[in-house]
Amino acid sequence: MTNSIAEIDDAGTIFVIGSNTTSAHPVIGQRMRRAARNGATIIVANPKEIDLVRSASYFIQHKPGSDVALLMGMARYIIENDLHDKEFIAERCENFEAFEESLAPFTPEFVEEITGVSWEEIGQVARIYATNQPASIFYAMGITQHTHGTDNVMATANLAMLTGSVGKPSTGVNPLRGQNNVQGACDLGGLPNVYPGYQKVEDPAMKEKFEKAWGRELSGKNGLTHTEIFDAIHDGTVKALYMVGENPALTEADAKHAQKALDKVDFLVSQEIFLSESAEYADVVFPAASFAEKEGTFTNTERRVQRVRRVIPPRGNSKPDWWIVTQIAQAMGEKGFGYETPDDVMDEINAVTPIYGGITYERVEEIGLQWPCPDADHPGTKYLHKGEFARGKGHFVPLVYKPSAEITDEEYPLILTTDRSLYHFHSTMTRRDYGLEALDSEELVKIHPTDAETLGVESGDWVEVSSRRGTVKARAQVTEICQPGLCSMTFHFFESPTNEITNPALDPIAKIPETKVAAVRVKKVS
Amino acid sequence: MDQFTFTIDGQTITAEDGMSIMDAALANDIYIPYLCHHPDLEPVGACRLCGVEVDGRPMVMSCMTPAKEGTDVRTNSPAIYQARKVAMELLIMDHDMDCLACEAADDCDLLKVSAYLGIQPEQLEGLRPLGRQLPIDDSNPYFQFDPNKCILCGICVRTCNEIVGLGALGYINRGIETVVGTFGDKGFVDSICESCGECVVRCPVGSLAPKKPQLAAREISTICAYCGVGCGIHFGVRGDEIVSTRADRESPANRGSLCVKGRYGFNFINHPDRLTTPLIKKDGQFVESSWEEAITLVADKLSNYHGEEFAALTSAKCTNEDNYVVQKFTRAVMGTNTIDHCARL
Amino acid sequence: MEDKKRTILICRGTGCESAKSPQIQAALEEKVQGLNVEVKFTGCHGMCQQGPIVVVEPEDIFYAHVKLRDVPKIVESHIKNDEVVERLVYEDPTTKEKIPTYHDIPFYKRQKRLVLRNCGQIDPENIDDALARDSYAGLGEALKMEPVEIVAEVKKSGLRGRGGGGFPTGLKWEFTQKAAGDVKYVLCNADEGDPGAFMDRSVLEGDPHAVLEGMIIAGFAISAKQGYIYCRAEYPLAIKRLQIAIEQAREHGYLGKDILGSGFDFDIEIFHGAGAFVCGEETALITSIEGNRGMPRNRPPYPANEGLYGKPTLLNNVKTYANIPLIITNGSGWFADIGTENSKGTAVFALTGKIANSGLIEVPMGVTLREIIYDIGGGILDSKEFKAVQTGGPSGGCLPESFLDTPVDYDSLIEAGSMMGSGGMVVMDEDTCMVDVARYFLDFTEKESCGKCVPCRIGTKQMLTILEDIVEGRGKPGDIDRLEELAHGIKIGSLCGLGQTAPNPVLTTIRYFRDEYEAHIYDNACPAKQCKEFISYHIVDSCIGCGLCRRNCPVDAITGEQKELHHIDQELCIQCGECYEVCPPKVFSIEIHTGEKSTEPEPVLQVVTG
Amino acid sequence: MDKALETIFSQFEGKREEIIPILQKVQEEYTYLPEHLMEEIADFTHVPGSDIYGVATFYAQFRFTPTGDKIVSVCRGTACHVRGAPAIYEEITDQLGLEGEGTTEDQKYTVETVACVGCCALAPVITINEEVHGDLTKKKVRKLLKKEGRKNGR
Repeated sequence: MTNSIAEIDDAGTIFVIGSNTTSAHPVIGQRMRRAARNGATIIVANPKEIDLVRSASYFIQHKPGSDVALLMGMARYIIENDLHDKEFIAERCENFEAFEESLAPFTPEFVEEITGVSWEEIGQVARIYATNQPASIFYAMGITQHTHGTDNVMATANLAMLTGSVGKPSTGVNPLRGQNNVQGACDLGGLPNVYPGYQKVEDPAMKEKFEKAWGRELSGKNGLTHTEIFDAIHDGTVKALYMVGENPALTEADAKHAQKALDKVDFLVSQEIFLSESAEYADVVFPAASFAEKEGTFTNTERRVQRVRRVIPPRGNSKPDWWIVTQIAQAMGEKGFGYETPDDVMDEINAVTPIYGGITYERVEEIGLQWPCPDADHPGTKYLHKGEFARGKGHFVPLVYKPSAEITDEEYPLILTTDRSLYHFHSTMTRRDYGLEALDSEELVKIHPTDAETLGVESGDWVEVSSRRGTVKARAQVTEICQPGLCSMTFHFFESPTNEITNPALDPIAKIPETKVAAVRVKKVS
Repeated sequence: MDQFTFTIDGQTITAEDGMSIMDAALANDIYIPYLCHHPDLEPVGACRLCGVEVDGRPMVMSCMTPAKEGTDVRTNSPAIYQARKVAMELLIMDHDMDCLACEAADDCDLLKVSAYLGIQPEQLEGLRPLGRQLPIDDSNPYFQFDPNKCILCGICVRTCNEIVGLGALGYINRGIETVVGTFGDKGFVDSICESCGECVVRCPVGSLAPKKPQLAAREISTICAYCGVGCGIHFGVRGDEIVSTRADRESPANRGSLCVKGRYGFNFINHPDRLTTPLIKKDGQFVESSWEEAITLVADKLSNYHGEEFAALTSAKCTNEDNYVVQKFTRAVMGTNTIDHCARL
Repeated sequence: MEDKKRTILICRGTGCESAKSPQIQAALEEKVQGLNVEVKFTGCHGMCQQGPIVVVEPEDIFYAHVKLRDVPKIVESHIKNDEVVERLVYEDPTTKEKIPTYHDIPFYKRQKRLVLRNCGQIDPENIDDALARDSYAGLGEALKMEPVEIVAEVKKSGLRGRGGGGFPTGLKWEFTQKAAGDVKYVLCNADEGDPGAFMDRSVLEGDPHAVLEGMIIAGFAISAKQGYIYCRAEYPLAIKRLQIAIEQAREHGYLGKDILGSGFDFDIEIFHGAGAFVCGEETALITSIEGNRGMPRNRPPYPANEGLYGKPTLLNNVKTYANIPLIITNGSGWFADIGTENSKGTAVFALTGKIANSGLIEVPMGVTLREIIYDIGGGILDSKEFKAVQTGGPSGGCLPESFLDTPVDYDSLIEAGSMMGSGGMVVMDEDTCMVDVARYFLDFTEKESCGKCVPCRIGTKQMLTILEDIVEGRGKPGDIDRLEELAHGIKIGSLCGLGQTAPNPVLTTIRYFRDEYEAHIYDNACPAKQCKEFISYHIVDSCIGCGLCRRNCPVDAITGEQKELHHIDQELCIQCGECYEVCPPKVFSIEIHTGEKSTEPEPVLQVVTG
Repeated sequence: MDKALETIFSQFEGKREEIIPILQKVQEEYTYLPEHLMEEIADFTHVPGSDIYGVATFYAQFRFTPTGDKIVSVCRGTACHVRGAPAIYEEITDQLGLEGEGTTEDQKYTVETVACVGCCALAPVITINEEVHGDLTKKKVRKLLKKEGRKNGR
């Protein structure tokens, strides 16, 4: 997030696109609803009528995969009606002219056609977003999990810069990060192209810096991404896979493909708290301590590094993940893995990661610190791009509309999209809580009444949902939450492994699979 | 913020602009009895217990009345005592007083106020018990709602509106028939209730109460491990087990709020399926092993792979320190940048 | 005399309409075709018991109980031949004297009709009729005044709120006028919920323009642009006539933009109450208009500063507004001359209960209860003994005979433990059980309590339960003290007027009729012979053995041969009173006894084991 | 959405203060407030369903089950009470075979009590579908119901 969670309270407009906030980020969802009660205007853009719509003043139910058209349409309306922040654009941004030119194809007719939303409605929300300041954008996987996910993100950034809604309190472009520490995993180099602190592996200077720090020669070549790893197993490049708490057999798009890879790889190690679907394939499984059984830090979606503490001793003989890897490294005769406590690890992080430079256990004892925090005296950063963008000038990106990789046809006439239940988080933990399981115990295929009627399906009926990649079975829930032509499933239930049918087609830049749009057919089964 | 002084029961106290008489009293450790007041919520002045005398004017609701410079506030007078006593006696006669079996017994505001007023059992003689036999809603796996213990302070209703912003709860009917309930008076799980438990936490009596006893021996603070909001949680521990949760009010991420997963979904930690010892697959079957054996095995095996042959998936569930170590291992030991995690899923 | 232009006025208040006055009007209209007669209908005359009422002018002849079949007679004899139809003229229920002319009827003679000035005189659905009697003249004058002058006039008049509380109206206007804010509202409380009261309904049905005019003047005085009338949905006729009046007032430029060329804009909407007595309380009424459960709010802030939608709001009762045009037209001095030192003007009462002349009356403040009950009301029905008079509805109290000479004004009634209220006055006779009356009122307030605050919600229920126990034979020593203690706690503790006054009926009945409570608790007796638990029916020697009671007894408790003395089996009798009702009046052989049942020790606490 | 409901909504903007008028119109149309319609009203006004339900259950006017063909409202005003309304109420429920307020099994009558219809001079009073009947005795009630019954084909 460019801005902080607390800034939601003072927002004039909260534009939520591609995020089912009250299910996936419930406490932020609460905060938005509370802001709405206190006068903020919520705009929801989502192909589904999510719960947050109840608190929203405006609801845009656009077609799945039409986000770029919607956002570019809004941008066009804003410029045509002279609602853009010309001063901000002139002083702080670049490439506006090229961007403006790229709006030409996004005529009202074209946008209406692609999004299925009237120009009048789009204009209405565009006007609110542009004028009812401060305005902030929130998005999540509904924006990113597309073959044009990067374009979607750029489109939100364009919109924010266009109205000067960035670099100020209660504005910004705020991706809501999914996992508790997905931010930290990215920050600390859990990515194939960057060292900790987003220092590029292909930058020789960085390579040199880390070679010096770690005392080893390093590869200067980007590694493979998540999805590419499984392809590389299939083509024989990758022979050994080390998994820390991941469950690709259930959560990877086109999960069958991943399962086969796990089966094929020479040597598979898993560190897990439960014997997950993926761990079943492993040669060695290490029992990991859960979050409540170890010390460390998490970094939340607002870049706040917070202290995690050992509440209870590890169950049985389980151990913290850092300890296990450290032991292996030591057994392999490596130096530089002499950590005795996570605090030791943090010391090293401080030394090599500028954005974490001043974040010590001592300083995050109470309420944490938001990076960038380069040194021990820096107070942390509430919101980014204040006064100047991190890269200097805000760069407008001209965009074109690209359809989703899979479109419906006679054989697969419906679009399947995925979402999350409030009561589950992925699968391994929540499915093993008696209460969460009681509150939500099975997959439900949400489908619009008109489609249900055509298919002769009623709520509670068993249906088969098939895509070009496979078939899953689940019960149907007939609901107007979905728009006609759209059905929706979660992916929490191994009994109905939704990701066996989702589309693994990738965004060319971010390499994110298009789990939000797959062409499917639904059939009632007895 | 401007400060000023006024007196409560003759004692001069300092207050800040915008404080109610009640806020100022509580901030100065002066107790005024109340049941419907909650510091997080808008005051409603419904329980009528916090009435005070201001400059001789009786029954001014201290929860709703701004403190004013130079005023003389009395928290007790015969008329006020009489009003409070009657209100309290009425509440007791309308309440299921099965205190020993009540979840809230250790922290019940009804008992607290009753003790403050010195209500004695013989005082209640002659009053008619009005207790109703309304069905208990135990549809939610984590908590139950017993309307027979409800005192209609409205804290739950206001919490669901003002804190959660949801409005799953409201008042149904009128007068003595009034009950707290969901749309159509259905069970909690059949309503839009999100089971976040914010109302349960704030219920001053045992009406909305967790199903499992929650008294902890000590508390330790940490961060929730579910989504990216990163809510601060105080876990209550008894022996080696987590028995309760409490939201961190100081945490900027959640400011005292939690969702259903964060508040209640910690039972996986003690689940019998937890892996407790290293496993090595032999002949297609997992066999328990010692740490030493497993570590040695993996170290040996991994020595055979280098560079492109190795890949690591780290975890967005693990700590920063875990992730740092895993990526360092991948890059420095295994000689490859092929490390990723589910950031994109 | 043939050419003499006559007007026939047919009352079409709710009471008379229920007795088919619209059909009578239609029949009259048909019959008088070609004659020099105008037939028109009016609102309520206030003597609904006598309805349908037909008045012929200019002779001022008052026909009562007119039936459809009487129409030809009236036309033939009165209109065509100048002969008053003796049979139909009003007959005094006490003296049985025939009184043909309207203004000689004692019921009206003693009254001073200001608020009710046009009720029964004008066609409420025709603004021209109202204009002919100077409606909107006050508005015309007010618009020439400065708003502060208007408020000063209202203040000087001494008018106090007619909703019951008696707060000085001028002061309320001044507060609202002075309150900061661009947007202000004028509200009219027409949620007349007091059981046994219909003053507001009659004014709204009979002279809606008076209320509108008062509201418009108020709007001008406090700089409001919008008014709302909160009228209970149980008054469909009042709502209909108000709606018509509003539309006609708009057409005539008394409502809407630039009223009478003054540049002042004001409009009025009707809000239909949905059936909650508590919405008569000002803050509850406001929350109700805002679309909420009608639960009162704590005051302060008062509506004058923070009312509807948080804006300064002036809220007055129907009758308060109806007084305003008169004050403006005739001056505050004229108004202040009427009534007593601290209660100016008139009081409107719905005089009902065990009274000979039920109806709507208006008297100058300060007349005594005795004058109202005996001189206007004609005394107690069926020559029974007077026992009590109840004013102020569920918030008021019951006053015994010793208070009959109390002057009717705000302060005297409060002093006596009752209150003016909005105008219900219910007369009770010897057959009324005062404990049951207290129980009745508590039953009402308990059902109408909004449930927000503890003392009112649970307190009314607790008191009601004790009262029910007393009237049903489960009273216990100490109950009276307990009731008094509860009553005081509830009075001081409750949030709004409903709870603060709910114990009044109990307190006054205990204060003035304590012996009746004691008789129930200690002697197993109901002195009024009303409470079933304490009475038994007996057949006395005068029985002629007609068998009527035997045949009507629902439980076959009566035995006896034809023409012989009958007998009631007390074991079987359920005290339904059917025998008492059917026994021919001249025989009158059924007696009711009370206090004869043996006192059984009551099991206070039962411990069940096993 | 229901056509009739759509017509009702078309007369409003969906503001909070319109809730009571909307509920009144809906009840006028459907004789009571079906649950699914209250949900629609909640969506229309952007007010939580529990709030709509709370408002509806607060006011005596609103019903949650369909009414009989005739609604008999017995006035429980003071004047009516002291002039025998309880006996009238008992007679009516007895005659219609009801335990108290409610609707007869054949759906012909709904009996309810009202606070005061404001016809105190005619006490005791009942209304049958808004038509006022005053000065009642038990006997008159029996006659009245017989007459209504004939009209009703009962």
